[in-house]
Amino acid sequence: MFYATLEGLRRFNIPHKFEFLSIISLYAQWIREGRLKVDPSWNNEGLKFTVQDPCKLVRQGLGDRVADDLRFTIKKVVGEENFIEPWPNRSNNYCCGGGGGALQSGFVKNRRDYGKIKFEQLKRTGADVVITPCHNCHGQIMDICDFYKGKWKTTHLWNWIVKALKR
Amino acid sequence: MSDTNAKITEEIRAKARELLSSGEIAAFLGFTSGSLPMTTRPFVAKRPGDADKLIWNSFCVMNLANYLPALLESLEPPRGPKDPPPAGPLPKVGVVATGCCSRNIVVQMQERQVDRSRLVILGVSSRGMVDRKKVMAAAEGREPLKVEEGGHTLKVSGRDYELEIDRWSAVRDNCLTCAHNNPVISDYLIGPVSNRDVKDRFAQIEAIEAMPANARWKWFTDEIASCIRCYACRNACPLCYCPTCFVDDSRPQWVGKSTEPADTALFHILRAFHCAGRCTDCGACESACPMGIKMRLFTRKLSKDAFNLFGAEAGLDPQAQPPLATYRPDDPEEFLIVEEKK
Amino acid sequence: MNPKGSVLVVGAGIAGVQAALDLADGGYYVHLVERRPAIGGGMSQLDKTFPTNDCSACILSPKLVECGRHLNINLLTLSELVSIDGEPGDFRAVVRQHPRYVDTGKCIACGLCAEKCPKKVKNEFNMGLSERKAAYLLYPQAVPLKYAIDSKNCIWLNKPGRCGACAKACPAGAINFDDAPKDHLLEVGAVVLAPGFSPFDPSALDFTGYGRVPNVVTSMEFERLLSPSGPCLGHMERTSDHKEPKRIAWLQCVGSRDINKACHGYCSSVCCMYAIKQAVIAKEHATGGGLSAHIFFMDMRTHGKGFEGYYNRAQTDGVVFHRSRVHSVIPGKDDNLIIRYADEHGKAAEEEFDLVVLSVGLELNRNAISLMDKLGVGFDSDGFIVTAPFAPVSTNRPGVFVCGAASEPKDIPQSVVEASAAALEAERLLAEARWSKTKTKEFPPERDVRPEPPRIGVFVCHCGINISSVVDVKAVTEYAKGLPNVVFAQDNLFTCSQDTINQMSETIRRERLNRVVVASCSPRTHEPLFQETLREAGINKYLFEMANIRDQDSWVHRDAPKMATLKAKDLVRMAVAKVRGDEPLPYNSVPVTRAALVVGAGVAGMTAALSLADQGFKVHLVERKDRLWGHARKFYRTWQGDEVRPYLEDMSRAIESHSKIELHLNTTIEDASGSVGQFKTSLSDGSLIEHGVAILAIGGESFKPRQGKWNYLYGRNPNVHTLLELDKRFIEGDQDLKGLGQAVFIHCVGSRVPERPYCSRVCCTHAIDQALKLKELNPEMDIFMLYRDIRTYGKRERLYQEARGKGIVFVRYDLEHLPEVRDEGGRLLVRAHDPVLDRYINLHPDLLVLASAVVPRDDMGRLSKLYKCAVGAEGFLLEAHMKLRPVDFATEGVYLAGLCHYPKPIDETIAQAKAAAARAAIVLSKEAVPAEGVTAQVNPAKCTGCAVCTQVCPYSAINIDPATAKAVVNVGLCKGCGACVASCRSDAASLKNLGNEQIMAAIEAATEDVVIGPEGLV
Amino acid sequence: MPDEKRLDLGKLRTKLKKHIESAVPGINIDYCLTCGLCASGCPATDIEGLDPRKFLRLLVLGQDEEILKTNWIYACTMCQRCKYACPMGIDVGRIVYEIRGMRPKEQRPKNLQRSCDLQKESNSTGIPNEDFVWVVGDVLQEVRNNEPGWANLAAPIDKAGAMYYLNQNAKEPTVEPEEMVPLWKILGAAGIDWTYSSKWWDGANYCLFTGDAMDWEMTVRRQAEVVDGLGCKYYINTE
Amino acid sequence: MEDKNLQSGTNLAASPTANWEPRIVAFLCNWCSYAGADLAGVSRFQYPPNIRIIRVPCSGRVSANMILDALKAGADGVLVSGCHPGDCHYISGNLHARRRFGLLKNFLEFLGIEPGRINFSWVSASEGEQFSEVVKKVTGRVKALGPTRRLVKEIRID
Repeated sequence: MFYATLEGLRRFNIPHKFEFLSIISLYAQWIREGRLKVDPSWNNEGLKFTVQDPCKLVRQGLGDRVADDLRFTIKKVVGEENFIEPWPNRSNNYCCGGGGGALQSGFVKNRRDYGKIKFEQLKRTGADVVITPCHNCHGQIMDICDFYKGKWKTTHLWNWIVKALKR
Repeated sequence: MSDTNAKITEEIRAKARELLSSGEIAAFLGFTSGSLPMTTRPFVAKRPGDADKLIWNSFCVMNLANYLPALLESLEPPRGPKDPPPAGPLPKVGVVATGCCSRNIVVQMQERQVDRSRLVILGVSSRGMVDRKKVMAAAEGREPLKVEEGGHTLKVSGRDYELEIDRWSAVRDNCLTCAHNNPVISDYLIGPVSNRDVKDRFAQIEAIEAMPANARWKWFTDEIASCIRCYACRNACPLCYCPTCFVDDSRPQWVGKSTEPADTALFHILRAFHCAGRCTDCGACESACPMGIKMRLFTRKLSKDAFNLFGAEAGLDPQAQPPLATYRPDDPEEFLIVEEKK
Repeated sequence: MNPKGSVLVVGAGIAGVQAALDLADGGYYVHLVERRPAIGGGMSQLDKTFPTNDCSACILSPKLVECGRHLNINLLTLSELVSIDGEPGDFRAVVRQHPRYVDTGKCIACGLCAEKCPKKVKNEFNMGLSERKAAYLLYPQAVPLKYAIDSKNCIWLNKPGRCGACAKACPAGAINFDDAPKDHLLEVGAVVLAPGFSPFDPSALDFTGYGRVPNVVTSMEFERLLSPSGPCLGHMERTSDHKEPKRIAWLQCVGSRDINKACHGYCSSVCCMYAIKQAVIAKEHATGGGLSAHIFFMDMRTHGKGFEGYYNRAQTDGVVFHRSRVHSVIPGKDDNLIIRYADEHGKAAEEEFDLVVLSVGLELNRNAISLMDKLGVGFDSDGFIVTAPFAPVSTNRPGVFVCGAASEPKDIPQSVVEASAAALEAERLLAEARWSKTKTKEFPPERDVRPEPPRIGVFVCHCGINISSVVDVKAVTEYAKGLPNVVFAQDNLFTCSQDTINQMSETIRRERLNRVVVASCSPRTHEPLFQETLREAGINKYLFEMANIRDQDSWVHRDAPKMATLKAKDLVRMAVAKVRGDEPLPYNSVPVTRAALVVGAGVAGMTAALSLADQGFKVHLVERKDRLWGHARKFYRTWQGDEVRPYLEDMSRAIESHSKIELHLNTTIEDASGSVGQFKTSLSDGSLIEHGVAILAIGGESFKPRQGKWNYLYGRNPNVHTLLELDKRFIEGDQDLKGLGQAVFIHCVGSRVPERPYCSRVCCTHAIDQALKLKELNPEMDIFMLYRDIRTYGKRERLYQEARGKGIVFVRYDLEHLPEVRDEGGRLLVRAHDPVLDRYINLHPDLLVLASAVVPRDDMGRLSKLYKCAVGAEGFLLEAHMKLRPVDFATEGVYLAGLCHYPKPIDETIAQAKAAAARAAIVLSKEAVPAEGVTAQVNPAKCTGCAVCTQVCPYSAINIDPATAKAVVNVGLCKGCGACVASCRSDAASLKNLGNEQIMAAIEAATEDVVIGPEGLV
Repeated sequence: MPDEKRLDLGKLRTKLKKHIESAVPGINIDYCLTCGLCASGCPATDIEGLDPRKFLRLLVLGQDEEILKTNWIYACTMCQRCKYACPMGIDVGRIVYEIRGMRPKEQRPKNLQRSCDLQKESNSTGIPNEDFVWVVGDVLQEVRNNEPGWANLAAPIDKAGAMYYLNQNAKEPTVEPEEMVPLWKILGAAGIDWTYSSKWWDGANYCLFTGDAMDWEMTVRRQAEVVDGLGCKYYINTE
Repeated sequence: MEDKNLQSGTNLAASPTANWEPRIVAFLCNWCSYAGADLAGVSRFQYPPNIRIIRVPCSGRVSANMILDALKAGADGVLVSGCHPGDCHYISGNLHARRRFGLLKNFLEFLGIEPGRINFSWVSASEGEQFSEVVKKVTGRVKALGPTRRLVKEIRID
């Protein structure tokens, strides 16, 4: 969890010489720099994608800037026209209900009630794939997709980058 | 002379004589018999002795309120237009007043034409006055020489005929639909109180409203076609007291003098409109009209609308404001173009 | 130093315009500086205004036209203040006027430049929802009605030589590309700042969806969508697909009461009311199927006069009020919007709307911030100009005053009051220099035309091509020559231009004309201009009629030139027929007794008396009690924390020692008569006072809840006080308040209840200030406030936040869950209900304070009747116009201030008292006041004395003369409306120059050429 | 229906609120306007009968035991969406974190506390570090052999001096190791000089969610030491 | 002078309503409806050229005599327009007029005058387009009624 380390370093002012980054910012940076070449043409039959802005990364972490990097990367990977913006989004996004230890705390009914809104939100986009660049979101969104009989696949972002990778 | 009329006549005469002799009033305004059968004349008794000329029957069709302002003024000492009003109490006048007549006095009070403190009003509740023209019609044109009133009948006798007709069938149209038989203000009450309740007072009007527009126009133009512009209706009406009536005015000349149809129509429309919310439906205009024009229906329509739209009835409360001199925030607006389409 | 008799007013919104008019009418020359090409400010962008639902243009334009034409107001549009120095009474200001690139002397606002201009630009007047051209008129009824060229976007001005379409199209040759900025050095005695507000830009608040999601608009944008002069001509369409919205949501407090992302902790005071107004007006605009209007709020703040009634009516009209703020607006299907909200019991619900309006708050006008540094005027942490305690319109710099939204967000009536108050402060400073800088117009002696036969002159206008492009002006002129009594007829290119005006004056003298008809545009805008021309030509200005052959003929019958020409001939014939009957009318005026009567010596009365006396006017101050101070005697401190008593002491000392103030204590008003300029009032001490104006400052009382539902054991338990009783203990420094363990306040005691359906405006702030005072004495004290809506409007919100911060707990109640108060063995038990947790709570206060209502004094009706003024529905005095004339009565010469108008705190009472004084000074500063020329007259011969006319006259200007029992007109009061003439059956009453003969003549002329078929009456 | 249990606020005792106000300066709980904005925006509204507004209200009205007892603090994921738009900027999530921390360990949700305890030893799934190293090696080998073009794919561990340090969520090596491969390929394709660490490699941090400040601090401090130890210039937090 | 018939009102030859143009007399109150008419002009809302506007200070100034005189003089239609209730510059002018017009319209229609001959509306100073709509509506209705016959004084046969 991005926020855990970011806030931890700050709150307990832990001395460290490294700079703490998110892989999402780096994806975008490397694609911009051309170090990472991706080509969306694989997605010829127009598979539709949407994204989950993880609270710990976006709202509590790096904010709208990293959300834009996330979108930049996805569009480069799956094709701009195949990306559908979920609402609300970026720093104002709904929490998926998996974070904060919810997946581990065992209150399954509460967690799924919590996730109902996230399910409606993602269903509204009508996307075939929901990209969840966070483990908790991945677990939760996959669960509510099954529970509420959604039709999308829940994946990380790296699978698609690899798919679009040009060596 | 039916016995109720006789009793009322007697009481009126006694009261008039008593008021005149005590000097409380300087003159008493009532009715006396007319020269022709079924007619009466307004009559001013100045001396106690004259009281015996006063009569009361079913033919007192004129509205005495019409003569009050002139009578009151005639008793005042003469003064020029610029002179200050005379000091001290002015001579008072006694008057007989039925339901509609008393309401007209109230209208005159509202319009400051008459000072209530100078009136002694003898209230008589009317049993409905008889329409001479209806009796003549019943007599199929044969001239009636004598008409006697029974309890509920009229004995009409002419040179070679005699017939008895039901009194109620000859009562004037306005009295048939009168909702205020008893006087609204009076100092003394004479005769029995009447309590004729009347259903659908505006039936006549609703009948005409139901006719198609062209038929209504034909009814209106036919009705006033015979008008000879003699203005008897205006002169009999207590509401018409303007020094120069709009008909006689030349600067501005709203209406032409001739009997040209448009001028006559305009005369009747404007005369009726000027009575809107003030007319008590006393029928004096129709009784006075030599040509038998039913112009009462015009004022009746306006009274119906004034009542339905603004809840206003003429001459019931001296403090009330005439409907066209006031307003309510929620007055109806159906007449607007926009409103009409709803 | 001798002060200069001129004032600089910065900003020409409603506040600036009102201040300018009051100053100019009060004897001072005004330089009115406005940044935009036309005056009117924010109010000109409004469609309707609360609480009267007046159309904003209808009530604002007359003031703007008067301001634009005023002899003593120098209107400097497209201008800004560059620098200012000097001291009060003697300032030197430099004002830079930016180029308009249009010669205002020549421009006749025909609009051809805009029509031909190719460059389309976002129209900022319509909040960017529509487009305008680089050559543009700010809005259709702009004053001055002159076009301007927007140098940022004009093609020629950016690349000279290119385009220039407007210059080619302009018939009057008014375009001037070489126009350059001009600097004006103005010597003024005082400065009034009225820069106004800018609406809050919600783009930073992403959760509102503004600028990210379609169909989310700000309230100002929605106002334009509603307005008939707006982008969709009043058809209320939504921005994305121009469909008519069926479900609209208003979100309150966007950019106000928000110290998080919006950084505006204050309340903007007006958003609740304008949201309700927009909802009500939108419902009126909705065609078939109606409109569902929802307002999401946290406190419904309808604290002004007539506001609570407006709120209640909106509820019965079906506007839905949700007491829940909304987190986010998210897009739904086909451009609709989804709003999820939790009702007060925590149940979440989702609703779809097709339009969301953000009720954005108010900030100081962004352009004014640089202005403030130049003037050295301080502004507070919220960015508003700082005013001094007990001096609501004074800034920290002497001689510089402020009014309107620049000092605190406020509504239009309060801005208008402060504008007049600022005018008063300037007048008080420059009293000796009154009329020193103003100009007056001189007219030649008038020729008596009555004996002459009518010699009518007709001037037909081309108005460039605006008329002549449709109407055959030459033919109309030719036709006019043939009309009876017409001795001169001529057509002109621009009859209203300066040279043609002079030429007309010449013609009137040469041709010895005694009646004039001008066939051109609307008399509403140009009649005064031509009437002055007649006076300059030496004939009475009322011998004049106009034929409107532009706005009501050529402009509206473009594709029927033949019929339009025929109509023009008819209109000229009608005007000639009417002017033939015109007679010269006197320029009536009423002499003014230079003294004022002020009724009531509370804060309002004392302030008004001092404000007038300091300008040298004699003041009679009448007080029914035996001492001064009135209601304020019982007050401890203002919400800003300044103790009231010292202020009252200074003021009463000033009053008692003032040479111009004659104090009448223990005195009441017995009777009053007369009208503006010559009132006569008899007092209970036998004296008879003659005065020109009267200010009613009768004050109000605090409601004592002795019985009924609002009793709460008041009067039966010693620990139950009203606010003022607690203030008394503060004033006396009562120490055992310190020992209190718990205190409970109950708000809205007797206010906002069926028998008193208004909000007393002051009690929320007063109660919270007292709670803070108690916390000052003992920080450990528990304090609970039981409230219905906390209405700490404007900057008072800071107190509410401070109170919460100190742990004071606020618990809402409503009429269904009234608090219950019981006495359990001497100890108070208060049972309340917390709506958030939906649980009952028990409180055991040692002190229970009731925030009781402010009620009108019972003898208000009697006093107002004496001066023919009206009392409103709730028992307070009824002003002439709730929005734009808040201190005047309908009856001229009588003004009002203080609690008798409506409950208000001390600073607003002071402002209103100074405003009333400023309005009164307009009359007092003149020898005589002009009265209406076109008045009614009665022909005694035809009058029956039936008095119908007296019942329909709204100004009691026609009465029955007891001596002659005939109607007589009081020319001083008659406004010439003609109600008496229409109601008079006997044609006794007539209206000068608009009598029945003239109307008949006009009708005759209008139908003269109609041929009646032979069938005649069928 | 209002529950009959009447709150007696004769003496308002708000011990818990004062404690939180001292623990978190500037939290200004009292500023709450009960406007309901947080409740409208919070997915945890109307779960366990509470929502952010009611939660704050319980604090302000001193209902401390009810707060300490409610499981709503585990329905709220501390996502701070309420703070994001609250007019008074009140951080309900931060308060929930404090309340979670005040729960004795044994009363905390078993699984959550266990993940934190394991995290404090090595990683949140508890697999031994050697297994992690082994799994990485094994999966790497398999890819090199079977996937054309990825013969020289690298997944360095403990490579001192690498430019980027990459943490790794414990779930993948434990349950679905092949999910680690895509990121290796991406880093490889981009020619990034990176490394895992064999110690404290787990990116998850359940100690934050238990509300236990000391555990949270310890786990982050360990990671910082590892990254500095390897001398990496950047610490990449994985997806 | 152009051919009188073509240029003026009733065209005798053709059937009464073919290309006959009705003449409508309009009484507009100065503060609201006259201003609304001006705004219609400024905003270029076109409307039929049949009305002849007479400016009166207030709709309260319009008496029954004036409306009847217009009909008598040969106007095919009459329009009286004033401020919306509550907007009246003279406070109650339109409120008194409202009662007078209500009674008069009912009475004339009772007597057979065709509905649509006399028309009343409230138009405010900012309702330019509404004013043009009112004029179009009135002109259309009067045109449908055909030339005025009732109450017109037919002495002037030219």
